[in-house]
Amino acid sequence: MRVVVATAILGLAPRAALACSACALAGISDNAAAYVSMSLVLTALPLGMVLGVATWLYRNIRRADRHATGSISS
Amino acid sequence: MSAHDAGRDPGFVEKYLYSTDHKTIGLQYMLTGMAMALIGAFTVYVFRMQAAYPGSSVPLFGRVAAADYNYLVTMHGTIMIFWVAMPVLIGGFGNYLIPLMLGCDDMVFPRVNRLSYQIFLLSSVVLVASFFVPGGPFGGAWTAYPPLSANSAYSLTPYGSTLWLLAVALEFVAFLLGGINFITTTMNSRAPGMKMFDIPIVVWMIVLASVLFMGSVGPLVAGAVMLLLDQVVGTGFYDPSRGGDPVLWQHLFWFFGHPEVYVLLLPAMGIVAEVMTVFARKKLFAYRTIVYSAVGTGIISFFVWAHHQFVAGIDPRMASLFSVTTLIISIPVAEMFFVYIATLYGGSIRLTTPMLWALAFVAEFLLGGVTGIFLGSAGSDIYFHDTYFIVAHFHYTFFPIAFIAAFAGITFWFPKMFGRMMDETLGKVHFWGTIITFNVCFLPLFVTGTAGDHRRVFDYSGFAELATPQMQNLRILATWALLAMLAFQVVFLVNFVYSLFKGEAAEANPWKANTLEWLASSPPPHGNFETMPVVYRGPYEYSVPSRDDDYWPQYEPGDTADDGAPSGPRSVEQGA
Amino acid sequence: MRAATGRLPGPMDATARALPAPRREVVPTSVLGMLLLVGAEVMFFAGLISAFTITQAGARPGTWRLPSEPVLPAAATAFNTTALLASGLLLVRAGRQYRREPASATNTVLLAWVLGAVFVVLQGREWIGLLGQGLTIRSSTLGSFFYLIVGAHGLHAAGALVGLGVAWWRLRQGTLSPGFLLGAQTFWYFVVGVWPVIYGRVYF
Amino acid sequence: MISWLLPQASSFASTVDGLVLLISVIVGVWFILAEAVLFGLIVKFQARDGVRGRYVSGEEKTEKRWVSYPHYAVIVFDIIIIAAALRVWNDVKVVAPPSEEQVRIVAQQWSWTFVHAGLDGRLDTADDIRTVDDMYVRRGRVYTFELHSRDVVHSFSVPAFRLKQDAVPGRIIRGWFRPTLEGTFDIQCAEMCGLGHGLMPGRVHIGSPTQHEEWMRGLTNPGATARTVTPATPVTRVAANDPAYAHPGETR
Repeated sequence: MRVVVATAILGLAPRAALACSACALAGISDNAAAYVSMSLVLTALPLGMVLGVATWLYRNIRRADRHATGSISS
Repeated sequence: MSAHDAGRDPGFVEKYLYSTDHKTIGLQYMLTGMAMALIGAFTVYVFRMQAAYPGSSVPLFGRVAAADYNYLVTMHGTIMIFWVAMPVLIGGFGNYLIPLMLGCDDMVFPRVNRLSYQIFLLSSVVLVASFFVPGGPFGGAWTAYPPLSANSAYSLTPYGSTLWLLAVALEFVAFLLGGINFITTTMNSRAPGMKMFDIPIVVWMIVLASVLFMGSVGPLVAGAVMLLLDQVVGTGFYDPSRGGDPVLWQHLFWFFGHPEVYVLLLPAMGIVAEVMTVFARKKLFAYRTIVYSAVGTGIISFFVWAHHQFVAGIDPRMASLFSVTTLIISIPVAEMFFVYIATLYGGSIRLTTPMLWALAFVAEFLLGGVTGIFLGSAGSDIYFHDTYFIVAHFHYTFFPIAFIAAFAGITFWFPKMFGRMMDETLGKVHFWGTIITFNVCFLPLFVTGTAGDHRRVFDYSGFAELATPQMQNLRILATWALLAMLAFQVVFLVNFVYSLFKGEAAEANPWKANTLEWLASSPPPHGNFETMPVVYRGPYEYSVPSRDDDYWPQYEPGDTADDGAPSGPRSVEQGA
Repeated sequence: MRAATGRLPGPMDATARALPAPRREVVPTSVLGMLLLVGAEVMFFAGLISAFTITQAGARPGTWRLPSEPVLPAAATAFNTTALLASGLLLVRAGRQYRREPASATNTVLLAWVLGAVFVVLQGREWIGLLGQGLTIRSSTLGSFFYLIVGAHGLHAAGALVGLGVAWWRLRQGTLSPGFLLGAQTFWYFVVGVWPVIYGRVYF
Repeated sequence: MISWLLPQASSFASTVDGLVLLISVIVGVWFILAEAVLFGLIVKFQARDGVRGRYVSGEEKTEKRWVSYPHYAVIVFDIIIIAAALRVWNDVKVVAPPSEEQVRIVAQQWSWTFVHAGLDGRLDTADDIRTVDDMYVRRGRVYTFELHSRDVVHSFSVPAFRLKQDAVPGRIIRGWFRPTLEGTFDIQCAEMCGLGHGLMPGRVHIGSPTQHEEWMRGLTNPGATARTVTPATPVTRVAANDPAYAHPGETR
């Protein structure tokens, strides 16, 4: 319940954020938005790339394994 | 032995200094790391003496000035993380073990591998050189927050900070090249028959650590280049008066800095898994769960970095979010430790020196892990941030990682590396001496940290709350324990050198272990195996009921499980 | 049984160096190695771009670009960009030709190299012009970021051109290994692919 | 637990301490349990002649539950800790009570300058009182502070308040506290800020309403304001302590 309330406060009352350095200077809310969006990009990018390479590898490894067993049975 | 090398004896330089052999490179990494550890140990000796006896002359160093203290703590952190933990765990064990455990002759890019070590060596030289430049070495903490690190008018170390940054950047390049090799080799050079889930856990862990490293290091290198330009060219990337943003560096640094913790933790966990299964004569409990937990840890580790910045002036709403992700990462890590403890159940445990180290890793890291909860919770981090509580916390994680797990690995693979056994008595003296003094050293720091003792402080006399005799006694206790701990490392060095020349000769598989490196002779020749091994089963088939031996090497022909249809050990498991 | 004969002949076996170990290449080694390097490089540029975006958003009025400084020549650079993209497309074509008949790719690789070189040279000329107009690496935050990001990309392009040039030379000599070409291609695609992002972010 | 070692001098000190206590209890129990199981297993399953290890793969559901149940428990306790931690964070750093007094804190290498609002309660007026390294506050009032830095990153830390906030050059960072205990407490710089980092102590003096008023008046009169022009004490101490400071850049 407290989490819900806390989240609600955080979401609904951003102006109450006091120790928020990023909000303190005039016109700097762009800066906060840039921080958040760039954090998302930086976090998602490596995970996406790793996922891509991992999927590619996984497919090839499976194909290699299947190929290997197939050639034996033949 | 590859074709062009056959029948030719390489000279000393080619064999030891300019080799492309993964084993030589691994040992080079490990020995360089151990040499750097001596410098790291000397720095901690000096600044702990100053903390315990402020103002007195430290033997072998002299009086410690404020600038000395700052560079000593900075260098201690930098060296121990980047020049000891990284080369020993990743460069050393990674290079040495991966091709052997996969059953191939070498890395896929041997020359890139050699280049990796050469760059690493260069970075070490640059770092050591920074001790001798005018102004002294960099003293702005291993996190190097600008503007302090960006402007020599603030740091007063015009050359030291540049050399420090250069050394760190070079070091990253070295491990980047190494990581490419590790991952590619593991994917493309496995012995025939070795499927993804037949790979020993330690190889999995080093590969996952390399993936984490390569995914996170880019932004820090970008930030380091910007910082370097600020220092050398005079740009204003981090200078607020010229439109720069000092907090930016903190983001770029910790975006790498937190995954880095897991880059080091995972290989250590892998080493411990190998040692534990061998000396408990047990199959690793829930192999796949460990791999999946490690992957999960890696993924979540990209979402937690800002917990280092709760009080650094970031948006407090963002801090709440990172507090949640930080606590979530405790879930996969706790899972791994539960699995390790469960592995002991029903075992036949032999408390050899490597096993003692491996068990001590689990026991000690647990305390480091649970104290992390205090720091990941944003509410309590307000108080604990930058106190000795944090120092004690991360020494309870990093000391097990960089030293306890490394000692487990070195004592375990020493027979393979050098063909001789290490002395058990000296090993146990070293173990107990180190573990007891380690705890006596860092438990008091939890107390002083909780009482408000903040980090990197050269002299407490100005702080009425911290300059009390009780606090000073705790500091003195920690310092004496540290001195004793350092003294016990001499036992290890003596054991290492003695065993290298006079130890009992080791057979190929002295521990009766399953993985492929024990098939090669001790030490393995260039090219590793006389006949290339073929893999028939997973790496942890210990105490299989249907067999006389309580181990069943991966390379030993036998009931081969065909695809999909479990046979041999797997049918036993279903019957149980 | 299965395992003993389980070696999968990789596509590169014909020309790869003689390997005593039975290796199972599930993917071409050079491509995987290069992809991992490229992944780290992408993160490097992502770090630079994110630093650029954050600093631009946070800069107080007047500190980002000084009024005395020139506006970045986005239109002129569009031509350079086209040359680079065309070079990338040509290299795709070269790869296809190489798979059919190696020797037939020689001229396409050369053309791709020339277009890449045109890009690097034109970027260099652009720098000289901007420096003359007062935009230097120290003059403003924009200048610092411009020279850093575009310079870092230029260095990568120059390095990739060396690799591509070696590939072309070896192709002409008939000593090119498919692995080398694949590696050089992968890196060049990265250089080409990251540029539109930089161009879109930095120049506008 | 912290209160055994350090007084609770602000309104949120007990909140932070309560959170620390809660976490200590939860992780303490976990830690002791885990160590007990670990050592229990080590002792119980020592190698004995003729007794072989058991073959347990850990892949079966019935085996896995020995790991899964504690694991679910970890998740539950994580949620409890997260809820408590966010509540405290919210109270201290996100939402502030209405401001009653103001103070500006300026950090620099290596001293603190405090600009008190003075008798009129507003900053940037003629009766502002500037002090170096000593902050004077009144018990029971809600103070909002503005944190500035002149050069590098510093961190304003008052352990007795359980308050810590970095000062970042180029930014103004705001926060609040309400002193609840009279006395003098330490102010630390908790972020590495260069040569004199360890020599940057300040003090916060919390007085009763009458004491505080006396301070204010005493500091406002001409004799006392001279204090603002004395050089920051830590700098002189650093200079005395360290030859490198006197000649920056010179080889030691």
